[in-house]
Amino acid sequence: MTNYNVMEMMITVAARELEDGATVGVGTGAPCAAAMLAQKTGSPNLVIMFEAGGVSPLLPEMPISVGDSRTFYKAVMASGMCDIMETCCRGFVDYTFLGGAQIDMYGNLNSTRIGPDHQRPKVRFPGSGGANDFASFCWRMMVITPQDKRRFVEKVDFITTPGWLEGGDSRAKSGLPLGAGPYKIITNMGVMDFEPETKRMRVVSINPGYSFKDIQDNCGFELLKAPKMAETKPPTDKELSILRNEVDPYRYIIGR
Amino acid sequence: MTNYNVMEMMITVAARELEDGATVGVGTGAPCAAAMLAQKTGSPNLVIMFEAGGVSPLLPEMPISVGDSRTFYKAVMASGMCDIMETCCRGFVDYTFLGGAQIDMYGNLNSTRIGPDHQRPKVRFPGSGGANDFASFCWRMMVITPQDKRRFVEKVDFITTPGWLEGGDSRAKSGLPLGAGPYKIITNMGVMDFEPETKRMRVVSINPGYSFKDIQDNCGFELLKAPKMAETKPPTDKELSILRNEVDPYRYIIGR
Amino acid sequence: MDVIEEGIGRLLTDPDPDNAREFFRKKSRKMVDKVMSLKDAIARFVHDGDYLAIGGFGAIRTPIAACHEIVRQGRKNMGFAGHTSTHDFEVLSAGEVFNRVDIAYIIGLEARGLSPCARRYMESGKVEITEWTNYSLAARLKAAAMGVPFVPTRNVLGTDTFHYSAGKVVKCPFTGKRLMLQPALYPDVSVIHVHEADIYGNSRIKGITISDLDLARATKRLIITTERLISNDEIRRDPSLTSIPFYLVDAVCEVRYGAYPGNMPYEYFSDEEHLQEWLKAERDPDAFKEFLKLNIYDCKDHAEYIELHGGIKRMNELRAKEFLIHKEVNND
Amino acid sequence: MDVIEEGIGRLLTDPDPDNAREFFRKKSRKMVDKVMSLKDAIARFVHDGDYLAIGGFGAIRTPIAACHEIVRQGRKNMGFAGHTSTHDFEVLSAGEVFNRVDIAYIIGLEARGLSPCARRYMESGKVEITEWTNYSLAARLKAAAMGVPFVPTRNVLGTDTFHYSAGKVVKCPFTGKRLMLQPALYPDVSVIHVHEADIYGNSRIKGITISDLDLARATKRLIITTERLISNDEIRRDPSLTSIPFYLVDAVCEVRYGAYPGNMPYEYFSDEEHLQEWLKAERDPDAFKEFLKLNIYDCKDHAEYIELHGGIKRMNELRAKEFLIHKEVNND
Repeated sequence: MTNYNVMEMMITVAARELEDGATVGVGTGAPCAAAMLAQKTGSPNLVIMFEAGGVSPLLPEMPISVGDSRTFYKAVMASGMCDIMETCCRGFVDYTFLGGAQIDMYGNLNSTRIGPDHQRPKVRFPGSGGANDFASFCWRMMVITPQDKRRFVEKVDFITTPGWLEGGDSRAKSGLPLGAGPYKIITNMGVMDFEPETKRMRVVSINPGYSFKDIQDNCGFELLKAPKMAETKPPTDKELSILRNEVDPYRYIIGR
Repeated sequence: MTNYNVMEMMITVAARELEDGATVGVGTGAPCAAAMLAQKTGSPNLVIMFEAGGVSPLLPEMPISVGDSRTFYKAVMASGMCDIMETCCRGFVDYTFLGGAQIDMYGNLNSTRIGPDHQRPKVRFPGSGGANDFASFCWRMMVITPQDKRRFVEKVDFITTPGWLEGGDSRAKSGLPLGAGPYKIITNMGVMDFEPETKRMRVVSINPGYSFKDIQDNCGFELLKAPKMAETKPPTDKELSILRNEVDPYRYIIGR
Repeated sequence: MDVIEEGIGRLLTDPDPDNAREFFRKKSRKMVDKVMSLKDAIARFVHDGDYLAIGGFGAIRTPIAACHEIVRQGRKNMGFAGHTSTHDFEVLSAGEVFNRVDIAYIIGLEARGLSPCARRYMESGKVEITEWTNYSLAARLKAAAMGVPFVPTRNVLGTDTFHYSAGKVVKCPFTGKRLMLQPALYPDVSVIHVHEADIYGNSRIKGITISDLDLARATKRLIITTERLISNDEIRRDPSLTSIPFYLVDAVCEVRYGAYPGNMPYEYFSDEEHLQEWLKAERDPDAFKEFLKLNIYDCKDHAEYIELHGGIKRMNELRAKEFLIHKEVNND
Repeated sequence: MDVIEEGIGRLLTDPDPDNAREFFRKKSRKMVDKVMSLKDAIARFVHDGDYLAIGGFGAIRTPIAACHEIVRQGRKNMGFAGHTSTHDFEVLSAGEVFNRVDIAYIIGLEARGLSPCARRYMESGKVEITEWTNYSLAARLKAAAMGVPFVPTRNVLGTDTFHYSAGKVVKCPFTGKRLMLQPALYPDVSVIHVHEADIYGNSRIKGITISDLDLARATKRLIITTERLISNDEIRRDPSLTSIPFYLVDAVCEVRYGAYPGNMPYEYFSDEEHLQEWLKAERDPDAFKEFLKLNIYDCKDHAEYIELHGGIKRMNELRAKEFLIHKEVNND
């Protein structure tokens, strides 16, 4: 725990979820770093897709926008938004990473507003962007986020992006594509997944230096425990070296 | 009537319908010749579109197919079928020319089959192709066809392509785009349009050398007469010269 | 969703996007070498009973080599998307490859006339048919490419084409207008002929794309035949030119003149004399058997067929015709 | 069509395809010279109260010059399509140009942070809002481009985004599945920035097209701003490269660096320092007024704005950054 920081830990944990030959729809920042790290470690055939149209670029550096030139630099295809989103909808995209101001126990995300009045919100956020679309279509949605009571809330002010909705089979009943949904929530303290029946969030892995209690204390709802909770493996020297020297040499994401 | 043939007459009559600045969806053969003649006479800004994707080519010769290389030779765009058909559906295309084995008094066309058994037809034809689509979407549908009792029938064996359906407001009620429909039927003997209320076919213009009776005798249903029936103006020397020397120098369409 | 009217035609494929998703979920996304012979590709990916779709526009950028190979390998009982299907339909009819067809345009070869062989087969009662239009089939592929069970359109309404289709009419909840719903068409397997592809299947098409971009996305398995292989570096040099990405593709076959005797835009024009030979030979069913033996069954591959019809010399003539070089060549 | 559920948001535009057809019927299809100054184009085609859409992706190939001109000319009470709208939204918010917005993504500038000005405006209660997602707005433009009143999609279902949208949920008559219907969005006027266009409006885009091909087809009036005019001969030399045909276009404006301070792929990278100046200036509303006076109201045109921020020298630096030439330039 001395030789890596929280962001490096989260990116590494996320990268390990991306097996070789998978497809992933990513945004800027940590998700993009995780995908790049995965490509340079165990998953050279990981296919990165950007919602604005870039497919499998040879990223020369971190993009600032999911549509900037870097997202289709030496790409195999520079396409458009409908093509990418519909590729997701057809079931071609395995993973996506999303975020939000709030998340609930079913993995529903809020990136729209705080406060009850929709036309005059207390705080207005950007809205869905492509988040609702990716979460609806991609098989496995993941979140990289700090563990924080104000983020992990009992009830989000606005469901911008679907998790397991009200749990159980409510997502399947909604009409969203079958079999897709939230998969892993990766925080600075641990990793959560969802109990298969109730679809409630549960801790599967705890980061070195933290306890289940730490995670629960920083969460606004009751967390379940997976039958077997592991200790999260910290980044290896090799992972750290690639992340620091090749993925994010200017430390835009992993910080200084 | 000595210095032009029937095909030259029909093509010239068709060409005159295409005003400058109009858009027309055409097939191979006479319609394409008519559009080319229009461009070289009064309508240099006529925009020709082919269903497979060619837009406004500088046609070097008659296409053999509505998708062959000629249909997008020095075109302004080489697009696709959905783009062209949806451009028609949005209301951008003014005219189209169609044909068929049978036509009825409402301009409905059959290019599917003869005989009552659909799964085992007496004669099977190609089917709609893009005809139903063009007739549904383009504002004014025209037909160039020989005047013949077996073609102009009381009831077509199969409505492949919509005319005014059962007449009156039946087309509007069907859900087809409002305001579009059959406009002119151009034959070797004359020109027909449709009575505005009943949508029944009526003779508006009779070719030199023919009478209303000739047309009626070669038609399997009762034709109406327009309030004023004109004599069709035969091709001028200029029109004939352009048609023969520039549009169809090898006389593929106009014959030898 | 209240259905006001529905066609009596049978829906020949499953429009359920979740079933398609389950298939696509398992399809490999690895960018690996997919180059193989056309023979192997057809053997591996085109099965008896499959629903087949063919790219291009009948005799334009159509994978005729693949159609020959399907006939040569004796595929039977297939479903088929007759989407402006002209010379491809003629070839596949000759092999009696399919027993059910979604029809938009079949039998005809546009200005060239009708195929006697295809017509006999379609009038035989051996083939189950459902009617559509060119745009309907294009829209059905688009719905599949979008991953939804249908898209609405405004054609077909009010006609017998609708009555014999498997479409449905509903009232639009926004406008009250009647709309035709075109059910998604996910073919089991498709073949598309392109100008250039890399070994992974990233493909470029020049000129009109017809319905091939949607077809590539709608189909469960996809064989690409290409005039020439190019490097992945060249693909990456200009990603704007790629219109079919590798993850859609199962096999890449380099087949020079793969659209012959059809027209390959920017490569070679159609061989109109040879297309007429087909139409003529079909008039007599016995003579046509001999014709098929010579042109398909006794040919090892497309290269042999090309040799039979003048080889490189003839291909160069068709190339000159395509580029309007030597006006006399155009004058046949 | 039985509606199971519907959003409570107001539909800000008319999805009726027959009304759109009547408009398009009257739109000129003549291939005539449409070149004019951006000032004239905005004056003629962008009116108070119109519903506006902007091409590109917020700060990528976005017609920022046109956004400035709209603010400079003081347009008000417009509707707006907030489809990954970032720097364009920031500029238009600064002018308080719109009073109703279809929201997919607004206020934010992706990794750069949130716009204080846009946020204040959106929290003021002055703007009526309806919620969507990026793909929803893309699909709504696609429906309009298809000339139909809606397309079905499988996103948005089950969320508050749906509840505050103007979409409807129906049951699919083919599969029984619940679907979201995205109503067609026909903007009154749109501006798209392209790499090359001829004087008639035939346009080429390099790199990702985002939603612009559908937007160009959906919008009633279309202003093209282009990095450079090219000849019609060059357009006709390779018609495969044209993605927006002339008949969609009302005005063609040559505006070099028209996407600045955004990124124009294959031309210049975004000016991240200047974009940060915007965000910083917005924190203090009074200081921001001065900033706007300097950067928009007192600038005659986009060329003056460019001069204010380093002119050709700065543009060359951004060009080097775009092409990854001189690594030190990238290191800021």
